[in-house]
Amino acid sequence: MNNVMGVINVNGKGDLMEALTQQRCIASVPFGGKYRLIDFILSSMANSGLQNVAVFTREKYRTLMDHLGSGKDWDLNRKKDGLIIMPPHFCDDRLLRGDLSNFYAHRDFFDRSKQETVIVAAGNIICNVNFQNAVRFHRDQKADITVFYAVAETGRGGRPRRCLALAANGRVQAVTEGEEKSAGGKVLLNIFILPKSLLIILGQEAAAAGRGELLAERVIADLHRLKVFAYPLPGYFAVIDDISLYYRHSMELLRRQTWESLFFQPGLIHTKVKDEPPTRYLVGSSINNSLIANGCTIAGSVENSILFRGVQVQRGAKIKDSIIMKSAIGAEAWLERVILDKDVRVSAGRKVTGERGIPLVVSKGKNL
Amino acid sequence: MNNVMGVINVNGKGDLMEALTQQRCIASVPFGGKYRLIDFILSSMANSGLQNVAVFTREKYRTLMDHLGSGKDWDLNRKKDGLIIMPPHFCDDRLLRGDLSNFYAHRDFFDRSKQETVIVAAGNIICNVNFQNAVRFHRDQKADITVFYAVAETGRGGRPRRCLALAANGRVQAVTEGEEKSAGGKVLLNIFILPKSLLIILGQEAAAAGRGELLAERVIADLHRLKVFAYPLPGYFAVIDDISLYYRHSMELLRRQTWESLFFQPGLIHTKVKDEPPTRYLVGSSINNSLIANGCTIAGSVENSILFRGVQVQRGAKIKDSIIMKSAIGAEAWLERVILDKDVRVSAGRKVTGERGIPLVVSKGKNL
Amino acid sequence: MAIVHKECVAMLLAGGKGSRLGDLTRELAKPAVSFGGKYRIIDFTLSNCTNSGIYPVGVLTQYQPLILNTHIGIGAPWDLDRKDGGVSILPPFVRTRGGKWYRGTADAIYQNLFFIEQHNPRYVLVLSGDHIYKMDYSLLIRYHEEQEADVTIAVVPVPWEEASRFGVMEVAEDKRIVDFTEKPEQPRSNLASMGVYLFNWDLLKQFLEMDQRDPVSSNDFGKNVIPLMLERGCRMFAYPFHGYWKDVGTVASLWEANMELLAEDSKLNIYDHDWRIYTVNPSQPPHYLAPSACVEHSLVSEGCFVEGTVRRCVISTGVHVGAGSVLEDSVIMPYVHLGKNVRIKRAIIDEHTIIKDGCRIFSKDGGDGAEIILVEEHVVIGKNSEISRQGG
Amino acid sequence: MAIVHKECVAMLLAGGKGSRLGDLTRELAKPAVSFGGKYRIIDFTLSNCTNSGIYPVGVLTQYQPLILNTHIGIGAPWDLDRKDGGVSILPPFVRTRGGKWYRGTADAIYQNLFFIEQHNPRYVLVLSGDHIYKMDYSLLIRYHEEQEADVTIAVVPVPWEEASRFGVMEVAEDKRIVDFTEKPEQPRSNLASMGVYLFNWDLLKQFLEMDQRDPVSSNDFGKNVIPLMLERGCRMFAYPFHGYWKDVGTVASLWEANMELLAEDSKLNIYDHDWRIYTVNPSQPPHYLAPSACVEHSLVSEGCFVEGTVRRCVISTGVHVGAGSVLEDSVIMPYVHLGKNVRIKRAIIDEHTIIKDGCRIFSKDGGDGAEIILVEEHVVIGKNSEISRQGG
Repeated sequence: MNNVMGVINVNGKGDLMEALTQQRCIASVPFGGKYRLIDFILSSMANSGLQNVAVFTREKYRTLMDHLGSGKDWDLNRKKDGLIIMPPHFCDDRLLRGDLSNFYAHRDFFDRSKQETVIVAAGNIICNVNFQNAVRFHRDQKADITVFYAVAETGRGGRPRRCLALAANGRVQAVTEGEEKSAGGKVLLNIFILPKSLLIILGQEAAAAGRGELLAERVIADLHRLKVFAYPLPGYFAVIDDISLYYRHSMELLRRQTWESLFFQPGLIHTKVKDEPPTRYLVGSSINNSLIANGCTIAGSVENSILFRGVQVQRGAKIKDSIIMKSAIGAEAWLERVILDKDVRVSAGRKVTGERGIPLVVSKGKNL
Repeated sequence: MNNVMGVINVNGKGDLMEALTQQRCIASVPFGGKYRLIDFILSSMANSGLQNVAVFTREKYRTLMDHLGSGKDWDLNRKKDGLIIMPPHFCDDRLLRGDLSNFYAHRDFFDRSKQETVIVAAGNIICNVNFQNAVRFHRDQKADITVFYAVAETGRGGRPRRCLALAANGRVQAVTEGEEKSAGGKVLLNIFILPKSLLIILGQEAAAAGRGELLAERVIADLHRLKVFAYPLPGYFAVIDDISLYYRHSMELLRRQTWESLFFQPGLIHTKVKDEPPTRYLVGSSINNSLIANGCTIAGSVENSILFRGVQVQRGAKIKDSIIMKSAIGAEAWLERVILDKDVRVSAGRKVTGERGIPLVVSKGKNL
Repeated sequence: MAIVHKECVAMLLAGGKGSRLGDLTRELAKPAVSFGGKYRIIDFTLSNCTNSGIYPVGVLTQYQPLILNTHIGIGAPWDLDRKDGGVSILPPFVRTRGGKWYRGTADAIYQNLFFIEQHNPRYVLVLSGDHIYKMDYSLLIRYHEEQEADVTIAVVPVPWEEASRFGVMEVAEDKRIVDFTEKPEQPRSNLASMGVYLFNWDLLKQFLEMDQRDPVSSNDFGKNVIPLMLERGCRMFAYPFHGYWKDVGTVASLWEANMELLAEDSKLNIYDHDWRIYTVNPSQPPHYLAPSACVEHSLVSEGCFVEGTVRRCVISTGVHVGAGSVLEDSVIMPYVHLGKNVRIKRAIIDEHTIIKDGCRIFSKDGGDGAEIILVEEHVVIGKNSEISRQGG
Repeated sequence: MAIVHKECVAMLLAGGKGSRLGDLTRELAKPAVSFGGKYRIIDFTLSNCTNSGIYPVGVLTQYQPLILNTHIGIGAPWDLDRKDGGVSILPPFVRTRGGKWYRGTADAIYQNLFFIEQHNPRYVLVLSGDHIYKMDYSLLIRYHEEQEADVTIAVVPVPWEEASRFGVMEVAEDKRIVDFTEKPEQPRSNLASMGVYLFNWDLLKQFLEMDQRDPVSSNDFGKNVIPLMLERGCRMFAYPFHGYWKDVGTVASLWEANMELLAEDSKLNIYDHDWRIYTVNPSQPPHYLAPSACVEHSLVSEGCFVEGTVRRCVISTGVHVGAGSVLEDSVIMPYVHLGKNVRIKRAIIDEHTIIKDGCRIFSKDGGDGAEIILVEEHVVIGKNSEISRQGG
């Protein structure tokens, strides 16, 4: 994989994430008890042996910079290549509209990089993939572009997605708007393999035409000009676009098979190191079907929930069907179907519940 | 110095630096053969024992991010605190106009930091200072703000500067526009020591009034409301605002006493590590009164010049009174009073000269 | 928060075999033994150094050092990866006239004179990597300066019946040390040395050289150097320490120290954000407690998967507890895999061991005084085995 | 550019005393000796590893390892600070049944079996930290695979008169090794072993165990293990290397290797950006050549201040050359301070030495065959001293 580089594209569509993206871009939204969304695709790239990964950002990326640091936690603090964050060159709306022209604006970076193949991926995809087989497929097929797709599970809940029609050899014949819930549908994901030279040409075209265009749109429009092949994303996947998907896919982590595969196979998911001690369960605590990170102290009861690092749950408090980031929950409080962002304080005896299927989101630093 | 943090303020006034700030902010302009301007103030802070330094940037800061990395080269890759780069929150012109409101926009960072005193400095000051005595002076005087000044040398060449009138105890009584060349004039520098709480209050006032205001302006306006003291900057100093000052102060590095003090005393100036071998002088080379970094190969003659890392000088080429960043100079070429940015190629036999006192600046990547 | 004392070099003795820990230290040195769900014993001393602002730290290794070397690296987890020398591993080495192993604690320091000299410090702080405690060494240094001492030894009161296991001091009203006896049969004081010594470097150097010239010396601080200094009239003071301190030198005390973390008001607070205990963090996900899990009064670290019942246990990183298993009053070291219907009571199960379905591990008498059973690392205990021992 | 071979573990032998280097290695191991103005000898081998994509690297130390330990750290300068183990320093250590120093090169590897085992590699690459060369080990591995070899030894042709200093091989047409003799009195080939061995790990392990059981073996690769493998019919191939390779085992050859860097068409190109030589970079400014300076046909590193004349010299980091001084055909090691009117010809001046005004250091006969004079490190040579020696 020495000849492959990675590009993670963090676009600004975080508005549907409500309070969670008030202060941060979507790629740095906390997920899964200790991670941020970007950790999954970044760890996949690093574990696949990519040694040159660029993260293209638009705005609200200070938490992302802080999270990624020198790339050390992903073993990407390399002297040659490594992890690099690409903020926008200037405050220019035209550049920001499409990713292609943004890549083109940073063409000096691509020129400097020695790798000839690029994996371009969005920053909000939850997966754990080794890209080696896909790159081999891409080369064997002599494809111009290889796109990834995921096979929708039955009854996974609906949302219109782009679906692929494939020829027997895997070449993409058509892209249609489909329903994710139609089982077996091949859902197009924002992960692409293509030659660096092609990426630059597409970027140049977009920039020359003044088009604020996305790579995905270009691929769909060029299905007949380019040889586009499709490769199935192995293992668990989720795309986090809005708060209800965020909640649903978080809850899926509480299935044993999701936990065992997503976090361990084919590689470990890395994240920024915090130095939290193990979680302490006090006398009288009661927990089941939950995912609990280090650094919590729990005296109450927790059910079907995810607790991030450093949550305090006082005696008698009850937490159910909720996602709690580093917060303090007072005695006898009752939380059901809520998402608490960091540094929330819930006073003793307080009861907060969301609607069925629609969690209540409490923004960072609030006192309830 | 555990209770002191540093703020380096990189403002966008780089337009007077011509080609050198086309692609980079002023703080990342190369200087002194292997450094960038920011290295001097940043090394001074790190060598003084500051462990928490924030660099506030506005635009064109990708080279700066690349240069600073994790802060490792300044021993500032710390788990607690360390070096942090603060890009602008949003593309908002109002915020960008003054530094005070920009600091205020990042008040969460100041709140999180445990230090109570801040040293705020501009990113374009060449100096090598240990701040410990100044902080002691600031505390002993119970000053609200301590500003730094430098005593102008006789005949150092003119440019209007703000000059201070001081009481016997060092308190600032008035600030006037003066001439730097009037020897003994106390020139106000953009380096301030003040309590963090005061910085936040001044920021809040500026933000509330919608003023795009600079800290320096506020200090001058508030001389009677606040106890402002002044402290002399020890050792060599230079403020690089435009290309002629850049050239003049570069040439000052060729004085033995400047070289011996600026780079070594009181601490070493750190910069991003490059892995260049020692410079090789071939048979027939002739060099005098020059500052030469590692990684050069020199067969020609060099006089009164500064060569950055990786310059190639072919046989018969002559370089005089010039500053050459990583470039290749062809055989028998003749350069006099020029500044070459990186990756310039000068073809064999080419003659390029600037006017007396006004160097010719050649921008990055050009072929001559 | 501490002042940066660059004038002080810390020398951390981490060469101990810890033979009383039995199988726990067959493959690693005592300071490398796992503790508290995710730490190694030496993490406490290293974290004390960084939290006190003390560096450089020289770590003296000798016995099975690979795990320790890999663990410490250049000290990044403890923020000790400093440009001007944060942490240095100091193994024994060969010089022109041949190689010498470290004979005693004082000899280990003596053989690294040149390491200390290159930092030219005012003080040398000698530490041991074998103890669990949180201590701000910068306060010790301030005390030492106030007393104008030549040597300051940190002391802690221990139960009288245990005093004979330690170096014991008699002190005057002003805390000046009057007498020091290493492991006395009839202790005349219960003030035990914590193995934390602060020396004025120029003085220590003279005494180390004197000690080397003595052919019958065993080159040990407690047995030789400290008594010699006392005899020669050095100003030696005791620094009383009142926090939690534990010498985890036996299986029982290691178990006990782990259990002491479980209390809500544990004397050893590892949750203090102003005095963090640092260690190498593995990339493990949050732990998962299944619907059938029951966890109470326990510590559980990341990467664990629990379907069974856990009471009063320390469950370290990456442990798997199968359905129907019941663990009580035990310490499960990292990456242990417990199958279904396993019962464990009052035991330490060491790293990477696999215990298959239906095994039972417990002391025969079962009571609170029962001996702690130790199952060694990297072994596989077959289905339905029983490991038990008559209680002590 | 190389492929990442995680299936290969490199073991770098860096324990050598290098006694033929005399005073240069009194305080440090031979691989730590300065070279080329800013490097240490071991930098070349470590840079080869990272440039070939080979890690983990185990560095076996024994003799005066502190400088080497500090220099290598966790390998960051060579980009070998990898999460899954980039570089590990492996000193001799004490185990349950006592401590053992490394007896020979093979014994050093044998004592670290468990380190290699934990990476479970297909190949083990044994390297020496004593040589100056640039080599892509990934090509060696590819050659080894193509030949379906058990063992591949890199070889270089040496002048016949020097062959008896090396391990010498006779090879068949297909490069299969027919005979190997360590330091033969009457060499029958001039193909010398470069000290670069690639072994299939499972095979090497067997032979190391066999070698340990032999009570008369000196546990050395060249003397014992390689001949034994040959005897037992292993498929052993020579890998001919055609680049620059130098064993800098003597003062004369160390001087020579430095001088060979000066030529415009030097065979050892340290300016190749695709094969950089990495080292620890000190924070020194560009060097300053004063108006009175005259520098020609020389290498000058950062932090130097030159007022005098320098011809055919390697001037290392931080050297000061006073006015009126003339240096010719010499190697000046880091941080040497030369006063005014000093004359030096055909000498090596070791680190941190101070040579005061008016000193003269030269060989009596002065000619090109004159012996190289070595002035040791950290000494002060008083004003107007003369150090000379009758030429050889």
